[in-house]
Amino acid sequence: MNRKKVMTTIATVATLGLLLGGCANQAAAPGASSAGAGGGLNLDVPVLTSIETPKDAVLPAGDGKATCPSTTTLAYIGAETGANAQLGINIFNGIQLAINEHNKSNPGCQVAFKKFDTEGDPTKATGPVTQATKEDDIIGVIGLPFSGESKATGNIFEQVKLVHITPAATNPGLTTNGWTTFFRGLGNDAVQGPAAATFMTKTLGAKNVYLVQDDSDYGIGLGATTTAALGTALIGSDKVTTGQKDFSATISKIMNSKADAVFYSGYFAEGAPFDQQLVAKGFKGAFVGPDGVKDDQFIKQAGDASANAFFTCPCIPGELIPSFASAYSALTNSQPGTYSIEGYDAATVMLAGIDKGNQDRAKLLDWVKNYDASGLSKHYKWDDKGELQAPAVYGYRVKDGKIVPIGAIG
Amino acid sequence: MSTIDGPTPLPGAKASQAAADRQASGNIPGGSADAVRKSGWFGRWSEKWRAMPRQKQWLYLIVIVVIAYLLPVINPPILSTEPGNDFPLALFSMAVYALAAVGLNIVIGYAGLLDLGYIAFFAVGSYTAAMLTSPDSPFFKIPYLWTIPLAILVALCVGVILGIPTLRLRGDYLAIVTLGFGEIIRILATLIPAMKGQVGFQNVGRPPGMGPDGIPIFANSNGTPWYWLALTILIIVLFLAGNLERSRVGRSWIAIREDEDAAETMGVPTFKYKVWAFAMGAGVGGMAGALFAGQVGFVNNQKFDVVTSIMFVAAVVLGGTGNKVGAVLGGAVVAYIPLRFTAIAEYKYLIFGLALVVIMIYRSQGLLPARQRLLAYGHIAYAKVRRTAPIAPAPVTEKEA
Amino acid sequence: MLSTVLTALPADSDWINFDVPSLMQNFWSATFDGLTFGAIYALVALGYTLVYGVLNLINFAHSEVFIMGCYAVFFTLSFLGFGPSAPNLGIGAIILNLLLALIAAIVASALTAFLVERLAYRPLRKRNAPRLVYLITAIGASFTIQYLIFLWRGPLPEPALTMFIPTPIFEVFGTIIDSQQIIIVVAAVIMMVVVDQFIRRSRTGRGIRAVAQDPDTATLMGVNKEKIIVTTFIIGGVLAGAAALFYVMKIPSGVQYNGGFILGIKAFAAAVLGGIGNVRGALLGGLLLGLIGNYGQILLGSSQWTDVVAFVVLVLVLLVRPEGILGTSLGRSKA
Amino acid sequence: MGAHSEDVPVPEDFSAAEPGAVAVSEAVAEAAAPEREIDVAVGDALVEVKNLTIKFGGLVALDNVSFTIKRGEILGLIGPNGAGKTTCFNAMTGVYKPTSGQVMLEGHVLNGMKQHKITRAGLARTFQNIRLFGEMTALENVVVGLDARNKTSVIGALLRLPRHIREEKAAIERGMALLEFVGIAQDAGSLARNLSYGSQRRLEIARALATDPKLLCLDEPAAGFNPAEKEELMALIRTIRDDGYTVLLIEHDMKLVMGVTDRIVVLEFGKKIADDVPHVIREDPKVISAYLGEPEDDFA
Repeated sequence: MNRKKVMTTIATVATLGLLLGGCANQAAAPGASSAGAGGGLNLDVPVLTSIETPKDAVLPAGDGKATCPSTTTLAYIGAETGANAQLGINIFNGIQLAINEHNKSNPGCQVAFKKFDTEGDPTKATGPVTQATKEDDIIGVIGLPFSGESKATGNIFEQVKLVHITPAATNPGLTTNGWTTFFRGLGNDAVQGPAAATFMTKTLGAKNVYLVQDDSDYGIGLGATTTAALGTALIGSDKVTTGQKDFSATISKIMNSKADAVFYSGYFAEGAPFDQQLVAKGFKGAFVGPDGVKDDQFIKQAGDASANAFFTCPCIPGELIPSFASAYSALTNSQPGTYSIEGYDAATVMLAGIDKGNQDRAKLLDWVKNYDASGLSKHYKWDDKGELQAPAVYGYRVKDGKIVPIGAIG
Repeated sequence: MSTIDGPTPLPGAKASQAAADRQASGNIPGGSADAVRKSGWFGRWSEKWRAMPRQKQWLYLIVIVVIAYLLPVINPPILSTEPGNDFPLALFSMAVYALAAVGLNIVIGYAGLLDLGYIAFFAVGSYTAAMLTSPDSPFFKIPYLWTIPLAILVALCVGVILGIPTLRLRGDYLAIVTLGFGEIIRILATLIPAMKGQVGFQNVGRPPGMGPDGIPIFANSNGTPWYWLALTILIIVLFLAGNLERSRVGRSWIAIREDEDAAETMGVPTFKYKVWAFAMGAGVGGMAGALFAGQVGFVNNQKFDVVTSIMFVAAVVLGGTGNKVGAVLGGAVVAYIPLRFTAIAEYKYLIFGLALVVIMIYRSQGLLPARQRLLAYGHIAYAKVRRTAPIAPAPVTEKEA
Repeated sequence: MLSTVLTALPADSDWINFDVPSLMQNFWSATFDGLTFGAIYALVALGYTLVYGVLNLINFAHSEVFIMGCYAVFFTLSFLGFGPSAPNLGIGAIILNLLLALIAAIVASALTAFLVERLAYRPLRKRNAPRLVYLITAIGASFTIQYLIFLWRGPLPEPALTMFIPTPIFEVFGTIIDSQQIIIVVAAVIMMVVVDQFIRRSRTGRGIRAVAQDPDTATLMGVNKEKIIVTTFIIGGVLAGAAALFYVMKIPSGVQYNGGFILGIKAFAAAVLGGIGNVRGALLGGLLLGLIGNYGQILLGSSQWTDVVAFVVLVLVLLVRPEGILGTSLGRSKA
Repeated sequence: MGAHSEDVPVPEDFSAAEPGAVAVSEAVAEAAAPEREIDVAVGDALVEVKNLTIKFGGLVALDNVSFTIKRGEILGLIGPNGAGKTTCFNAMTGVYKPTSGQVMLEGHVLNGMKQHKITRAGLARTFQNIRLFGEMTALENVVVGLDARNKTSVIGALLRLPRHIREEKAAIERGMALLEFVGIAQDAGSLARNLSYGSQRRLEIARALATDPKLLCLDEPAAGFNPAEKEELMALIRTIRDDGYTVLLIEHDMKLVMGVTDRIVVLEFGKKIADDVPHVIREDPKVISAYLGEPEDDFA
């Protein structure tokens, strides 16, 4: 039996050798250099190195003279664990930073911060949200990050008139429920989809775009607005499942379709292995993903394949705001992630309200409703449905293993 | 090969060996010493219970039920899931899990059919409620409370439809096929546009009634009325399950679980009763699903995954396979642990996993291993036996072993 | 309910349609991809089948045995300097490194399998627990391992690392077959053949078959049942370790705390499809499941169909052949 | 392997009561199955086995076997190991499908019927390797058999409709009567798996009787019994017959078979080689040669 095992091992090694021999003779890895690889595509989009922050941006520190009861509490409700925990962590770190800065400079107003875990699961969200609404000290909430859970719980906030600003949920339908307590701190998918389409066809010069969407609320919604905006540039589409790891069938369809760009409407958990397998099969075009894909994790998990990736995001590159980036990394030992600054800004809006004496739910809700000032990332003024009036979409790309901004794209 | 190897009749050498063992252990077949040794303090407790006069049993039961109803009001400090989770809502979750576990107990505990796709029926119930009450659905609408019986009916039919082809399989083959069907139902919810995948249905209906503050009594944030509704349904279902248990139907199920071939030979239409077990379980699961959909107020395809399905099985076995009260306990515990330990959110599933292993190793029969009673008037007969046979050393009848 | 949904549907009822041209166009690439993934399923399926054979137990924790192998591959290769970029090494060095990773994976998986058996199953055997209880401890063990990894490594997958860039080897029917596909399929099949022969011919293999057939008699005939059970778990672990290497090779970002769960279920389905308890059945079932899933998703136009098609086929097969395709059990297979 | 008669306080009672057993048991059977028509037409054919052939693959397990079982008799089915006794038995009770041939009960063909329907048609059996429902009490085991004649529906049980209540009460009464009849009434409340070996065998008979069969098939009911217990069993079987049941007995123990049966069918290699009353069978050279080499000193 031992002899047999040894023989098999030898056979396996021999086979491996034979096959790897073939690969070593090949030229450099496909996708290792993104420039010009896509035949006619303009993949070498210049990188943005700094953005202008609004001069009059409101900061959490305020004037340092605020007073408030020590029970005043803001809460984050959203994923702390579960598959999409990273997004939640990015957000509540941003909030924590804002509250820390506020409390440090306002000895008379120490705002407490509470976190409730929903795992990002709509069915698990009612418990924590109800609990938060029952705690009278909580006068404002940042959350919930995902569209599904926001949809499931919006009416609970509405019942008790508790204001909440979502720093990440982008489904356009959320603001059509007649909720008066829901505010969205970023542009929705109806803005992002067309921006992404224009980016692909104009900036990148893609002629044939293949669209792949996942089965999430987010992916489907964004997929629809992008499809509509792409028009004839769309040559095919496919759907994948949350949690899927093997994309070979989808990839063979893409390869046969001769697409020069792929838009993936979903999250990085599937987007990263998808791009990695796509490039491993020899795809030379561009991979474009929305904010759900834009994450450092994407680069980690897609490896070198991520060199062909571009992102669109209604989020502002927080890392380009030096004061924010350094304070954030001092707090968390990591760079700001997607939606960190949105969390920070949303908290700032509420902290500013508290500082101005709006220290119960009704007043704070009123404050947010009538808010009209710039945050670190953008100008915050909501319409009567709770949508931002002037959202911006930024483009990003992967360069030297990092996600870097390439400027506003719509 | 049946999945549940009930203690088989003892043939040949094993029989005499077992008989010798029994002699060695004091020659009290199924005697009290035996039982206590096997089931620890729970066993002693359940023995005391059996020994109680019926009036006293009722008294205790009423006290327990009243306490159960008062739980959300009392909100006992250590038990409470707050501040991480609203306690009445947590209780509601526990009641729904308990209800599902009681339903699954009919399938697994009574009939011995390992169903790993029970979530499918839960999902069917949820979707029935959602699609007939949510404004997002293109169907005709009916009041929410009507969807509960309808959910039972629809789930029951789905149970029969799925049961007829699959119940010809035995044991672990049945397990994987039901697991597959559970997945298929979930994926179909994604694929069929009318079921709206992850987009789901918002504003699922609720029972009527407005509070003084203009907020509906059955608002999805108001756990207490939901919990009372679920608890009431749970108690009714327990009664009905008890009726089934102590009847021809229950006996047929247990006979199938113990030895399917022998049951068939004794004139039990095994296939028919297996389908019935499947359908009954499905009906209860569908009802649990409809309740769940009503409270959450939002139904999409995310919750109905394999993991939840396996949680239900865990609830049944944890509580004590075949014991409906055990299933209630198991279901409540399985729902409770992750909700209770949200403060240490990262550890909750680890605690859950370890608890399953440890409990199963040290209490293989589950938390409440009491045996089901299968005769409506059995106590009369057994009492007669006790009277007429005083020679036997305290024959402990109809008790667990 | 389905039919009510279907008939009551508004205009968008074309959710199911058969895209035959697409299947024709992608048939061969779907075949080769399906075989590649099917080979991985098969290796994992063997672990289920062997344990089922001797213990009649669905070892739900086998998916965690597999994922521990994946982590071992990841750590070994990271330690050896592999990263997101393709390694700048000669063939010999790459082979050596992959072999080291393979050994590490095999050790990690086998050790996990051993520990699961020792800590979760053996105490139950001593207590003569009913079989359902094994299933629940298996699930408990699975959860425990998953969340231990979760606490240790966090919720996210480990960064990808590239073992080598797959290169086209030859072309069949206009479809390129690359080195990765060949390595995985060939190595997996060789391993399965070795295991098959091992079970059929070696002394331990005979012991395994004897225990599978009749544990009591086997014990009477002098077979050490406990030892055989441990050996079986370890063999399953070894194969899962090998599968882990190939899986990470194919899906570099698949190393995640819960990454084994779904694959485990598919592998178990493969084992049942082929005939659980049957070694050759596991191979056949794995490859078939890979193929069916791939054909199905292309034919029906979205990968969301993969599992639906796979499970429907499984059910249909079981209805015709309740014991699976090669339905004889491990114990009864010919020597 | 001897049974432990000290586990079973019953046999003593039973043997003591033996002279009067018939008289008592008639009343007992009356209680057990009151609706039952006492068959008066003793002697006409109850079961006819016609040209029964069973093949497993290439192996012919049963080759063109025919015999009849007359109403009110105890028919012994004997033969050396592997002669096809149990195969024949299984074909009659619907476990195997015959390759060709028929089994008829009172003129109705049983072939192809589901097992539980065959039972309800009036053919009940016990198992050679006891197959009781281990987690049920003795009484519950018997009531499962009685349920073959009950008609409560699932809805009826769920809502405790009157019929359910009536049937439940009757079942308890009849079940206890049957347990008394086989002599294990004291153990009514014990789990079947905790019963002594002898009591388990008796319980099997009671459970089969509970289905109110026209023909009771006993598959080696005395296996593992000591001579005293065999005596008691023979008495019990006779009592059952005297009570108006027809009995088919597969048995290895020649003494028991010769002592209790009215007629014997002998199988060898799947073929019937003899069919006659016991004392003729005893002298039949074919039967003797079939059994040669088998150390059955009772027989020689």
